[in-house]
Amino acid sequence: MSQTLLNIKNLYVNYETDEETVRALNGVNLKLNKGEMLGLVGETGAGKTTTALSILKLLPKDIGIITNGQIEFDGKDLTKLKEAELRNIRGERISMIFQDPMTSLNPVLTVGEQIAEVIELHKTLDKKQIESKVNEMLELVGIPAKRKKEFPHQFSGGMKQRVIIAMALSCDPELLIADEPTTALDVTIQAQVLNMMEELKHKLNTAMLLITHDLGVVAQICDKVAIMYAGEIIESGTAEDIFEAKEHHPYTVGLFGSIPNLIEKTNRLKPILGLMPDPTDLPQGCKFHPRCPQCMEICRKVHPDDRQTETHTIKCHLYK
Amino acid sequence: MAQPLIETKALKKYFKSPSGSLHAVDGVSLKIDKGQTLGIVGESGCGKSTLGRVIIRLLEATAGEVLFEGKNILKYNRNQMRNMRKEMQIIFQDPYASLNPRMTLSEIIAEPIKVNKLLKNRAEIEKRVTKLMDTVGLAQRLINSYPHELDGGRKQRIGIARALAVEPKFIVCDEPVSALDVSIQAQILNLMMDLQEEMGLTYMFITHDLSVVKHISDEIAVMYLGQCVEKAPSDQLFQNPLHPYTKALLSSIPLPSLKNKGNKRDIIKGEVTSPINPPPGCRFAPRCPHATEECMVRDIELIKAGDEHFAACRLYGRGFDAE
Amino acid sequence: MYKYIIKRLMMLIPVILGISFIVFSIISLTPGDPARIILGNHASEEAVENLRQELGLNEPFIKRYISYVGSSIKGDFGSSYRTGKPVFEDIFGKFPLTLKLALFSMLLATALGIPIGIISAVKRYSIIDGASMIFALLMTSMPSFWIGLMLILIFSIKLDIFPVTGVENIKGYVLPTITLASFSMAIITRMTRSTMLEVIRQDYVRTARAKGASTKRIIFKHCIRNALIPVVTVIGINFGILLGGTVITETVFALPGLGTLLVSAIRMKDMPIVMGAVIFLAIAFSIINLLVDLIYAVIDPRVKAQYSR
Amino acid sequence: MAEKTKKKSFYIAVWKRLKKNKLAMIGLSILIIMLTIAVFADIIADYDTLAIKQNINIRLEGVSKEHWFGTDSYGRDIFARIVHGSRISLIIGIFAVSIPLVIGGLIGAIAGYFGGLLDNILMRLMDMLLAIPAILLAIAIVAALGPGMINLLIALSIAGIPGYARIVKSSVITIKDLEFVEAAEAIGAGTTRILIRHILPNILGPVIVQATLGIASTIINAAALSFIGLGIQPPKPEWGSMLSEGREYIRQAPHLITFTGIAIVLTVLSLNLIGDGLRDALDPRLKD
Repeated sequence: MSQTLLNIKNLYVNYETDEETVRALNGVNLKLNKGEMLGLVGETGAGKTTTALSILKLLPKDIGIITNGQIEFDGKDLTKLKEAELRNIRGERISMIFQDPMTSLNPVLTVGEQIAEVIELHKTLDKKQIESKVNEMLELVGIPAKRKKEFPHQFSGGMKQRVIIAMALSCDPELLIADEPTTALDVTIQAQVLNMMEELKHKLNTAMLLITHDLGVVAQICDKVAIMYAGEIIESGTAEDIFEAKEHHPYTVGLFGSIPNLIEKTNRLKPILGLMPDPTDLPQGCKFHPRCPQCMEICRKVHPDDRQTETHTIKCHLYK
Repeated sequence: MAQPLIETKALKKYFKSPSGSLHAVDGVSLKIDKGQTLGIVGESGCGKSTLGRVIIRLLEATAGEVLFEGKNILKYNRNQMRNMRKEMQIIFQDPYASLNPRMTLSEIIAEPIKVNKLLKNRAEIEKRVTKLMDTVGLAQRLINSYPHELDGGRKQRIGIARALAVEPKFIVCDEPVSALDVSIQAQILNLMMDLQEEMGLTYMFITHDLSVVKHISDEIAVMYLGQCVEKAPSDQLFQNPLHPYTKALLSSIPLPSLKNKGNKRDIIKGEVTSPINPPPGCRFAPRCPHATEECMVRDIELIKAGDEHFAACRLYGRGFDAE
Repeated sequence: MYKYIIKRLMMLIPVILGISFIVFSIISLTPGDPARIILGNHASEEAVENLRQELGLNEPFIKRYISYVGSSIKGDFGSSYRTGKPVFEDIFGKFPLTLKLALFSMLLATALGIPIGIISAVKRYSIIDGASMIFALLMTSMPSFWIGLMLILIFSIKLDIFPVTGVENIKGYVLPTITLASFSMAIITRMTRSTMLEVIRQDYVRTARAKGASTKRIIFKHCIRNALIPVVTVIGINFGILLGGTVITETVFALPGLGTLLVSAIRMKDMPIVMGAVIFLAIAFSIINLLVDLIYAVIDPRVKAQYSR
Repeated sequence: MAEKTKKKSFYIAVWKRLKKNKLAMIGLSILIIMLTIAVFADIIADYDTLAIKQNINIRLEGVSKEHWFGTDSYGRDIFARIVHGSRISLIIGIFAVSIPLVIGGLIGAIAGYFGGLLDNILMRLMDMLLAIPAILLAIAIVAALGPGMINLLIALSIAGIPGYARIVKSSVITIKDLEFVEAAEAIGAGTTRILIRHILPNILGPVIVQATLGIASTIINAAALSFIGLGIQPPKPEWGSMLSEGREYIRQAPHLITFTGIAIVLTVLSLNLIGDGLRDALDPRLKD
């Protein structure tokens, strides 16, 4: 039986400013086992990045507030930890890769210095050992070690993302959170990076939370999938559950219907009508009901519960 | 054969840069028939957006011709060109940057009508704006909204309405759905296809997204470093890609299905080389698994490799067989 | 890099030529006859005419300018109409005081402005932040000469700590330096604070936090250098303001520097001195700007890469 | 049909945000008071009898009921002089900013929009002017032209041109590359229309901020020039020249410099507060 590494229970997060309160997460439940790759899928504003940032408590200071719920990592509730304790986890046990490789590296430090920093922070190694670890990490992601003396602006987007991955993996973390790691890259470069990540996963046995809007990326490398809408996980399961099972949340159906099919010729797409709800003013009942083609009376009033069958969970009144 | 609506002949656009001449578009010859959609696909820096802008003369070409209904519009003077603006329009990628933030929705849509003096009467203009909003699916209550009050999808609808306001025959669509979420993207794609059917529009659809381009295009041209490396009807290109770059591109797309999971994909190594003063020969040769010395000697033209299928690769057309 | 410095120094030549031409035309083409001013209202018409001849004032304007440029290239900036002393001597006699004053002020402004700006940004909305921002706002709103007068009133007249005028010892520099530095210090403080706040929001700072770095480490290792990049530009621009400001400050404290020399020369239409002083100040300003650009390259590797291209 | 959304002007939104900014509102109140004083100066204190007429019997008197701020070395009422001085300072501030703003703005817009050789020539010229610190340039010009209000205005205006040209140019360049300008070109809009209808409204905000802050620094510079004797000449009640006069009596009568100084500080401060507030209101992103 695989061991639970990360268990997010009923997580609520608000962004509170003077003018408004954005309800970003509304009861997120998410479980990730050791060594597993989970794809977290959703559109802009669904709350994917917020989920990731709450795990490491990197939410914008004083604005992003966890109002309820627990984030259990290896049995400990991260929401209760002090800043100093969290610092020991960040970078060492849980690492994070951000979306935009262009801005995620410090422009005035060499890439070698930036990789070395994370090792320095968490390992007691002497200078030489750190140097050789930096070399090793760069080679691991396919960059010649001699380039460590160069600055970020001398690297292409794909290469920068490799550096960031090297940085994230240099302390052998148990969990890697990757927020849209390939979205900013061209498709051939994306393929290179994805391949590399898959290989590394086999090599290092790191669990991974992959955040993306691209169902294709998820299909390629994830074992499990969770789909988010308006701050909730509306459907989750194994890759087979999501890509091959018959029963789905109507939003998932809409999401697949929106993607142009490369294999079969379709005349028109079947998109989801309407827009994402305003997160400062969410609808009653099921949050998807105003856009749902199968909306029932109950959907307008009652918030649906999860329906679980073995590995597959759907949050919808259609399934009881 | 009928005359194509738009045709380019050896079109070139070079930019000056501190380290030399940047060959953004380097000898592209294409044709688009009336009512058809030509998809232009390629990765960032391949010159696809520049090509679109050169064709409608938002940028001046360095060399070559652009024929609209058989006439070379690159020779047109200011006034003639101003008239041409009513025939060809453009829809932009960034729905935020492409709308003037200080103008309301109705002002933006009315602007082309006023600029081209299509209608004089204020009431008539307003009627036309209302009609255009209907056409692209914008609710009437939004008529006085500013762009920043609207979401990406609606902004893109404004962009489309603005382009349609002059009733053009040809529209360059420069990544019109790339900045949108997939569910909104689908709405906009459907709208664009409906409009094409109703109005007989001709599109040049520029994108980096292969699944989108396949969905909307009749014919597709693949670009790499300023050159068109392969051109074929949409289905043919996907079923039987010839150029090694096209093959690599297609196999790089992550498909949203588990069927190919675990299959080894052929992934090309390396990254796009510099477009500044490129050496002669096939631009893709430095990354190409099939490249020989011969590929680096001189530029390679598009060669007919099948019915309506063209590829700029030495492997085809001269007795070579693909693998 | 050396190539870049040489290129920049070469670019100084047209700038200096342009400036000299502008100043030359302003002074030559406006009413007022230097010969008449030198000799006074009672001198005879004949004497004035003779002097005009002697000074070459009857030549056409362009010819005069060209001959001025010609001789100044050879190092001869002419002699003062009034004293007859070579311009260079006059300027070199006065420049050290002005330069010292400007440098001391710049030092004071940066040494206080940058740390206060950083602290304000890090402790945003704290009492320290509020106080330093109000202080900075007041400093930008007070004319420097008035600050100088108030300082004299309080520290020289009432408390008798510093002299009202004179720079015989270092004490004499204290009040003029504060006076001159006040505006720049306020600007540098505000700029540092706002760029720091900008930098703190950057993605790479979030990356550093995700690595587990402490706030202190993030600020010192990741933020300050990046925040200084725009601040350095502001310091360069402020040096120009400081050089100009010396004219006013020297007047307030009655100090015999280049500024007072310039003002009196302008009043007397003493063309060679005015030309010399303005060109001197402009060269000083341009060289400081070049230095600023070089410091830029030290802080920002991207800029360095551009220079060595 | 659903009700149409009302057309809300962008500047109304800015004003709403500005209204929430307490400091800016304090600044605005001070400025309104100052402007009122300047407009009604003749009603508040008679120019000839109080501000100009000398009266040896009451020289250097301190604060009193008759003379709120005391009297100067010629026995003139300082309050009256400050009141009339506000007129001069504000007029110079406003004109010596609007004139270079228009000229510099035009130069900047042309250079920014057309680029190329024209841009090169214009901006090299501006660079030359910028190589001389503005106050020095103003000193040189005013000295050459001779003192006086008009000459001071000309000097400050010329000295201000290159700064505004630069600001406008850089804003035009950022806006010009945005796609909506390309869109305007694509629909066939001419250069003038693009500049006026599409570019100008988008750079107006930052330019207004710069102009507000510019008035503040111009008032200081004008006073500085008069202070060193190159601007407006006595007996005209100009703040800078009043301070220059007061300097000689700093030991006996410090009130000569305190009140006049406070008047300058308040005026300049109010403009700085409004400028800062406008900047935040125009770009709410900056605040958080």
